[in-house]
Amino acid sequence: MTTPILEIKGLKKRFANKSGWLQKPTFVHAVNGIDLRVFEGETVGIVGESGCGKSTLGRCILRLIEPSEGTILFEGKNISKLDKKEMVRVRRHMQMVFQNPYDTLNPKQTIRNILKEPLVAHRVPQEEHDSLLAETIEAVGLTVRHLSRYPHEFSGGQRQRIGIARALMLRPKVIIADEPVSALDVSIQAQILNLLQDLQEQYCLTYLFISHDLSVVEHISDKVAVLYLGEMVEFGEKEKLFGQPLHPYTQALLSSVPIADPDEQRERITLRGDLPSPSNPPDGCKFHPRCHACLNICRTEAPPMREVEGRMIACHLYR
Amino acid sequence: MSFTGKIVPAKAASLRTPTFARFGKLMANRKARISLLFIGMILLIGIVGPWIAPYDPAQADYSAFLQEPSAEHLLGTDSIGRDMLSRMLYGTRVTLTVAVMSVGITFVLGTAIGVTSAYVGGWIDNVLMRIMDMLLALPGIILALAIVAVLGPSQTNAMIAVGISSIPSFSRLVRGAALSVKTSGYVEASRSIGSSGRWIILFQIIPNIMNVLIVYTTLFIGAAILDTSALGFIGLGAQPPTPEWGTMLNEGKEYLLDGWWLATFPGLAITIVVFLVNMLGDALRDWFDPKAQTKSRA
Amino acid sequence: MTRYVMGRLASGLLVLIGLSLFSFALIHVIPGDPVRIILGDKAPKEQIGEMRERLGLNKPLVFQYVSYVSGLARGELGNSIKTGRPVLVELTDRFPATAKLAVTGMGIAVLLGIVTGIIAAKWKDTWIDHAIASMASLGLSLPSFWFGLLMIMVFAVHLQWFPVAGGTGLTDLILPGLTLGLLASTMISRLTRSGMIEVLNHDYIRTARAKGMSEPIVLYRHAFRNVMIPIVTIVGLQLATLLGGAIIIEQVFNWPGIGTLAIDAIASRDFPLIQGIIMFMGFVYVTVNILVDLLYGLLDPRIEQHLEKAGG
Amino acid sequence: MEHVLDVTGLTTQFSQKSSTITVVDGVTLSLKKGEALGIVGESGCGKSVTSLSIMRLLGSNATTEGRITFLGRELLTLREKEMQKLRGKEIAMIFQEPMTSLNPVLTIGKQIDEVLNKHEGLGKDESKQRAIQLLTQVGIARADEIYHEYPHRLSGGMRQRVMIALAIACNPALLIADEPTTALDVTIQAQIIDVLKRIRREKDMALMLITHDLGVIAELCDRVVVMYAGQIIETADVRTLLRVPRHPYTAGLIRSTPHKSKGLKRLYSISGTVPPPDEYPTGCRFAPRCEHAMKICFEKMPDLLPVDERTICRCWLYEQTMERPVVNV
Amino acid sequence: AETGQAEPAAPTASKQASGEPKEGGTITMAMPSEPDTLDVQRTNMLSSDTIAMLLGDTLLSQDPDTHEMKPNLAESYNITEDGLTWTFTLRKGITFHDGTPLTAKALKATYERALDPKTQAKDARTRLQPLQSIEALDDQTFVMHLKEPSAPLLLNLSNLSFLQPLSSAAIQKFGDQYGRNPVGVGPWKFESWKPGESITLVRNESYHSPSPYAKNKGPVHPERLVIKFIKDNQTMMAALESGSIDIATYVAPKDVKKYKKNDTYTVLEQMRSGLGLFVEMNLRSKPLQDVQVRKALNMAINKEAMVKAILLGEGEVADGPLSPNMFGYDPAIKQYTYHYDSEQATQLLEAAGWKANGQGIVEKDGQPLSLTLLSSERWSQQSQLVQAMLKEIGIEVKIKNMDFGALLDSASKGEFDLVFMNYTEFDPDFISIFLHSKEIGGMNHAAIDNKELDGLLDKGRATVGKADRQKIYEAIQKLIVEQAYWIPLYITKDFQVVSNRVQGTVYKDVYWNFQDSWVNG
Ligand SMILES: Nc1ncnc2c1ncn2[C@@H]1O[C@H](COP(=O)(O)OP(=O)(O)OP(=O)(O)O)[C@@H](O)[C@H]1O
Ligand SMILES: Nc1ncnc2c1ncn2[C@@H]1O[C@H](COP(=O)(O)OP(=O)(O)OP(=O)(O)O)[C@@H](O)[C@H]1O
Ligand SMILES: [Mg+2]
Ligand SMILES: [Mg+2]
Repeated sequence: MTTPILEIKGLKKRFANKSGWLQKPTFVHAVNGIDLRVFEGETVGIVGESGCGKSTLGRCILRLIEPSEGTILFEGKNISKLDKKEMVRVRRHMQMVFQNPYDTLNPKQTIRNILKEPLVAHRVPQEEHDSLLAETIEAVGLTVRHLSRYPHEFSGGQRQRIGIARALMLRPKVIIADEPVSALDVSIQAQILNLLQDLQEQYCLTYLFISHDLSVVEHISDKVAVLYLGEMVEFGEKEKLFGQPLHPYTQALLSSVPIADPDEQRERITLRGDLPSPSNPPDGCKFHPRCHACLNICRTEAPPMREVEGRMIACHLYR
Repeated sequence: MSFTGKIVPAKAASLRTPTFARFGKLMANRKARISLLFIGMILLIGIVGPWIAPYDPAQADYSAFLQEPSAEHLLGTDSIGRDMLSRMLYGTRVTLTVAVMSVGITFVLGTAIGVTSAYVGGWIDNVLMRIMDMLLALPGIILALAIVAVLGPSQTNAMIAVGISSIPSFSRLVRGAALSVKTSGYVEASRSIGSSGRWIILFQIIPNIMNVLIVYTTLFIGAAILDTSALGFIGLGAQPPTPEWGTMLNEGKEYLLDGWWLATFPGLAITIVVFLVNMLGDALRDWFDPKAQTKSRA
Repeated sequence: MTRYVMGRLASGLLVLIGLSLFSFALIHVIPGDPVRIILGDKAPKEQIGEMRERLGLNKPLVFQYVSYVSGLARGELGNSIKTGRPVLVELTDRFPATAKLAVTGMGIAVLLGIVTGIIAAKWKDTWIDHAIASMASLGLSLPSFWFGLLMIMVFAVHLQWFPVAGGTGLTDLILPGLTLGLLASTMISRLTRSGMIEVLNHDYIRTARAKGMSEPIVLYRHAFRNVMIPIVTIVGLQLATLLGGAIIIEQVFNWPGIGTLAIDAIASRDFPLIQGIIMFMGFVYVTVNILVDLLYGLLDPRIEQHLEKAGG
Repeated sequence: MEHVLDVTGLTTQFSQKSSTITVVDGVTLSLKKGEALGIVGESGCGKSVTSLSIMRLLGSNATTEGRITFLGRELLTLREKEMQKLRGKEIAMIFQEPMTSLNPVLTIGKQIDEVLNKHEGLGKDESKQRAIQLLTQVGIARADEIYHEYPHRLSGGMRQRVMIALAIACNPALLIADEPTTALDVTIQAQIIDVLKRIRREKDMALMLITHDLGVIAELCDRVVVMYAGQIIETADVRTLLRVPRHPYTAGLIRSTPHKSKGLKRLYSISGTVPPPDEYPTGCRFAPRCEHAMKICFEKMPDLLPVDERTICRCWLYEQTMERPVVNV
Repeated sequence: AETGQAEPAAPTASKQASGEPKEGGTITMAMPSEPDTLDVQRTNMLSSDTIAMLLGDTLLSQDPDTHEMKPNLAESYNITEDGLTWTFTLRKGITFHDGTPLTAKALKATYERALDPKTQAKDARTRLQPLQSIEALDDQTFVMHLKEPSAPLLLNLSNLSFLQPLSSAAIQKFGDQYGRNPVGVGPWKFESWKPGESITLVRNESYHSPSPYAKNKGPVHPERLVIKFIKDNQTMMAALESGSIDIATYVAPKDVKKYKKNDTYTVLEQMRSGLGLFVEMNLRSKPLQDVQVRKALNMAINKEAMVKAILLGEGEVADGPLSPNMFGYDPAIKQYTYHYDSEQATQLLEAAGWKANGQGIVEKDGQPLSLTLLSSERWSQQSQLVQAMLKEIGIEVKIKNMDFGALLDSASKGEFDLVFMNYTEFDPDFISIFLHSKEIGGMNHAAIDNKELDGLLDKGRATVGKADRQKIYEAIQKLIVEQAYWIPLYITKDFQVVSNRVQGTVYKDVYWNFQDSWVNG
């Protein structure tokens, strides 16, 4: 088997919530022991409800925030202990696209300067800049004319294209896209999803695609990981996972999505209650208070990750 | 089918930079127009004052003490017979210089402290802010008094005192603004790219808090004029015979009962200038108001 | 909560320690010999040396600081050089006057500021808003001492409605209180206005209206309570400063408070008194700020969040 | 059946510093008793403004024209005092942002009591009882505890339930819900949809549901209005609309949801973006993005006309023929 | 005349003292500064001095007309031929406010306390320096043994409240707090002190020992005397006009004019003893070591103009180091002092090698003559005038303003060229503090080191005989003017404005006498 381009082992991130400097901090386990392997050219979707740690996972991989525990291997090399300088070199190959297209472009800079920033940061020779700029801006469906404008002159969809172009400037291998279409209208969302797929082919990209929208993830991903309260509950090939979800949470999640067809109504599994607070998670399986198939053991013991029917799953139902 | 979206014919397409574009809008603001016009006039007086002054502002006329405003001395004479109008005209330059220089001190140090504190964070932030807290605990005028007591009263020292004493509040405001920029998406994006801290401070943070800086600086100029004159009022500002308005007001307060014009003109002048500067600050604030910028749909 | 209070107290203490260092350093760089001021211009040389010895001014600085701080810890601020009385007594003698003035001034300011602020917000962009805004801007632009002098000239000298710099009685309080109140109200008025305008744009105001609530209820019950927090902050800050002595206004009105004491102390190089005043001002500031923080809790149920912000 | 709400030619404009923009342009719609009407459209097309116009909750820089008849009363000419009596009692509204729609400094109980007190004249104890009952009705466990809580202690889903409890407190004849589930997670969204469904069944009230999620519409609504750039472009019952969308925009919208493109490598996408209100083109406002655009589309605005007995549509494609167009979904 | 006074300092009284005195009422007066303490031995403030005199009394009194020392609290006194043993007999039946009797023992205790270093006595201690020992022979008889004869001390026993008898019982009782609970023998009893605001005195009902010049031999007529502290003179004037106070003290000359014309006020006017302002010239400063330059500076100042501008004519030009109303003043000084003559000043400068350069500044060896004038906020007008006047003879003056404490400090260290100074004093001996070489590093700021002068000053102090002493001080004045050590500028007058609500008030030196006062309405 080939080595995964990106491998995550036992990744944990704790946030200390401190309200005063004498106070004992409370900890939020935003990411709590996640293992993940991503192979070159794949699109791995990460889904889960708000606050389950999707963004934290993405940021930890790029070490925009320092993980508390665990290792991250990029092309087989451990990058979780690299110093700042070396990390900068790694970032050349891993880039990020953010959710909010209105907030991620500096309003005071022209598009040209925004797109040039990665080139400057990574000391790409000056003479290559223009050709790179032109090629990339056109690849995302804009033209060189747009380079001299400012972000506020663009619509949300166009800004997201610029954000994607920025991530592409260094021709990275991996792109971590944190909810890149969530802020967009349906018709624009479709444009961006198509663009991402085209670019993947063109530049041979590997995507880590974070979203809370199941249908979007289903559309774009090869593999899907479902997170719940900082832990992975199910991970597998898209077809299998969507076709026959095994984990009760995945099942509930899938059945909750409203379908735009009055005749295609299904039996819905409505979950009880709200997502528990991540600073005070329940014992045992974290999902058990809301689970419709809860066993006694679930209350006390956290289920380990197992391989079941060609996918990874953490649930006592499948022993 | 290509994924090319039709480019929205951007409204602002004809405008080269947003700053230019919005300068027009600034001038559309009545407050801005009025305040800029009058401030311009006052600056002009500050520049040409010495040439249009009818008398030497330091020249005492032993035969014309404490004369009411008259045709000869439009604003009267002071207690040792100096022409008030001339002193007021010269004073414009002095007062404005003192105010602008002291705010300059505040601006440079306050911005440095505020931005560093916000961007670096951690214990440096903690230490800097505790020091600012400590200085904030003293009324600015006491701080200024203390500084003047150490350095001795003079125009320069008043300037330094006023400048330093407003650093704590200025740097806190700057820090607040810088913090909100620091958590913005584009700073995170910049970090994700691998840009250096210096780059981020210079090209991401500073340009985006510039509007806040400009507004605060303007408002602090108003406050600086008041503070300087307050120092002058308790005799610790610019020293006679320098015709600084606060110092003149201080001299004038000795003659409140029988030389009303001595305190009235400097008092009025200070009020008017501060009023105009604050008005400009307000107008700038309106102009920079984030709501006036592209609506963010976070 | 108690932890939070402890934290605030600790950081308050830090500020005070910082201030003690600051004030100590300060008086040692201020030029001027206190001994000469104590003994006056008639004192011969030997007496000066003798006095200096007695005040411990010959000892090394570190020694002086340590003895100063250990005194502080025991609640001793030393004796005023000028009057020979304990600094603490000097302060407690003057504090009532300062407190009276500060509370009166802030009372007037809060009342006036909030009422005009709400009116201006309610009738935003009408002539009444503009009128209030102009008054407020004018108030912010007036040199406070000049304004005080004008008040004296008009109301005490010409109209003779109020006494001038008489004492600290009720009638004596009116002019300085009014001056202070009018000046301080401008800030509160502006803050109330902008706060109200902002809050009135909030979603929950729309909810209240959608529930069919009448306009006064929307304004007072739903909007104003939410504006209280920034107002309390600014009022607290101003009060803290004023309780430490409204220096300029006290000076103008010859008000026997901490402010005039401070100026006298600096002018007469009364070092222990200067230190005492600085410590006192810091103490008042820290205390009022902690109280204000606690007040947030009453005003805003989201206390945890606010405390976090304030403590951070 | 009796009409609860009749809106005719509703036009809303905002006056800005130098210009006025027309954000809602001649919207006509009606709601029968007990009916659920969905309004869909992309961001900025005027959905919220339409609903706020009906409630007369827009700021002073808005002018509203047209007729809004609610249970026989003409809302636009009603005095403000009368309108206040109506709001919350006969027309209630839920907003998109549950996190910010409740007053942070008042307890949940207080905020519900207020309505009951104002419209039903209930005293303290009675209203408390009713409030707890209402909270239980919308599926809040431990309602008597929640009654004393402040909003910040509640999750988004809980808050939205409270908002619903508030809205149905006086058994309104019409409930307007402006994107009630958009800000919520899918699992919570499903819960809220269930509550809304149940409430509607129990109270028999008319529902006007604004959303951009066709799935939610399909679950909750009987009829749908599609808006584009301030105008209604298509109206039909929900099944017809989702099955046989007539307007190219509606069809595009449906086709571009990933669900509909299941199995396809590429999604269908409508090119371009919605123009802002001050740049609406002359002619059909969708024409610049339309695959089927003809010359006339750029010149003249089509009318909103019936295409068949079930669908009303604003499109030149149907001007001559009443035939079914060939628009595949 | 033995006193040599050009203008006798007769007490001035409210001129309209007509009608019958009324009992009761409150007099409210304002003073510009608040006493530090009313323990007379631990203060040197003028305000303390003034108030303390209302609470107590002196051993001797000086006849306002003849300047003769007369008994007061002392029934009689005797000084031995060698001037070293002074014997006083106290009046009988005088008691302190706390009821304890005034005895020789009490007086002995009072002076011993002042001399005890632990007391940290200030001015009182300085004044009592000539004392060797004190003896109480019996209840009424009291002997002072002196180290050397001292003329100033005798005068001080008559004109300084700091040397008044104090109640030992009260000092014991109040300890450190005595300064806030003073007890004396005077016509007024201390009642209360509101810090920063006022001090209130009530009349001493058992008072029966006024000075022989008073008509009223019993307790004072008014019930109460309130002394308020108002620093700012404009505020004080406003308070007077609004009726908040009856008496405004130390009214500035510029303000006094209109009250002189106003019938509802009485202005009490008195020339101050000592110099209102003079300039010391630092002999450490090279150019000023040249007496010609010092003379030139003396001639460059137009003192008349200064009196006119600053005092609005309400003061006198000073010719020498002593004011005309002081003992020892030499009337002949008018002849030999320097008069304003800028031409001669310029010539003197030229003679000394200072020639005007292009910018109108004089220079020598390429060095322009630029002097730093140490001044204080209160002399801002004066300093600007001096600056302007010296500019006319080509001397550039840089004003360095500091507050008075800092000014004294810098002056002692000699960090100046010119410094403003003033003094208020009755005995001419005082000037030795500025001039005697042993005070270099102290108040002899200018570092004047002149053996002849030192000798004269020492002799002046020890000489008790009036005529001899007068000669010595005439010689001193001559020497100082010759050497042009100082630029005497002017002598001030003190003005007190009294509202006619208060009648019969007397003010002399720095003391108020309300013995014959009463409050109208
Ligand atoms: N900087 C931080 N400090 C403290 N807690 C944090 C921080 N960032 C995230 N968290 C907490 O960590 C948890 C996971 O957050 P994260 O942003 O990763 O969730 P998410 O899955 O991306 O949610 P969403 O869908 O809302 O973006 C949340 O409970 C959040 O409150
Ligand atoms: N108070 C206002 N002043 C000026 N323009 C406004 C105002 N409120 C809304 N608009 C404009 O009216 C248009 C329609 O807004 P509306 O809120 O109705 O859109 P929407 O369909 O509800 O969109 P979304 O899905 O984003 O909620 C937008 O272009 C918006 O900018
Ligand atoms: Mg996220
Ligand atoms: Mg909306």
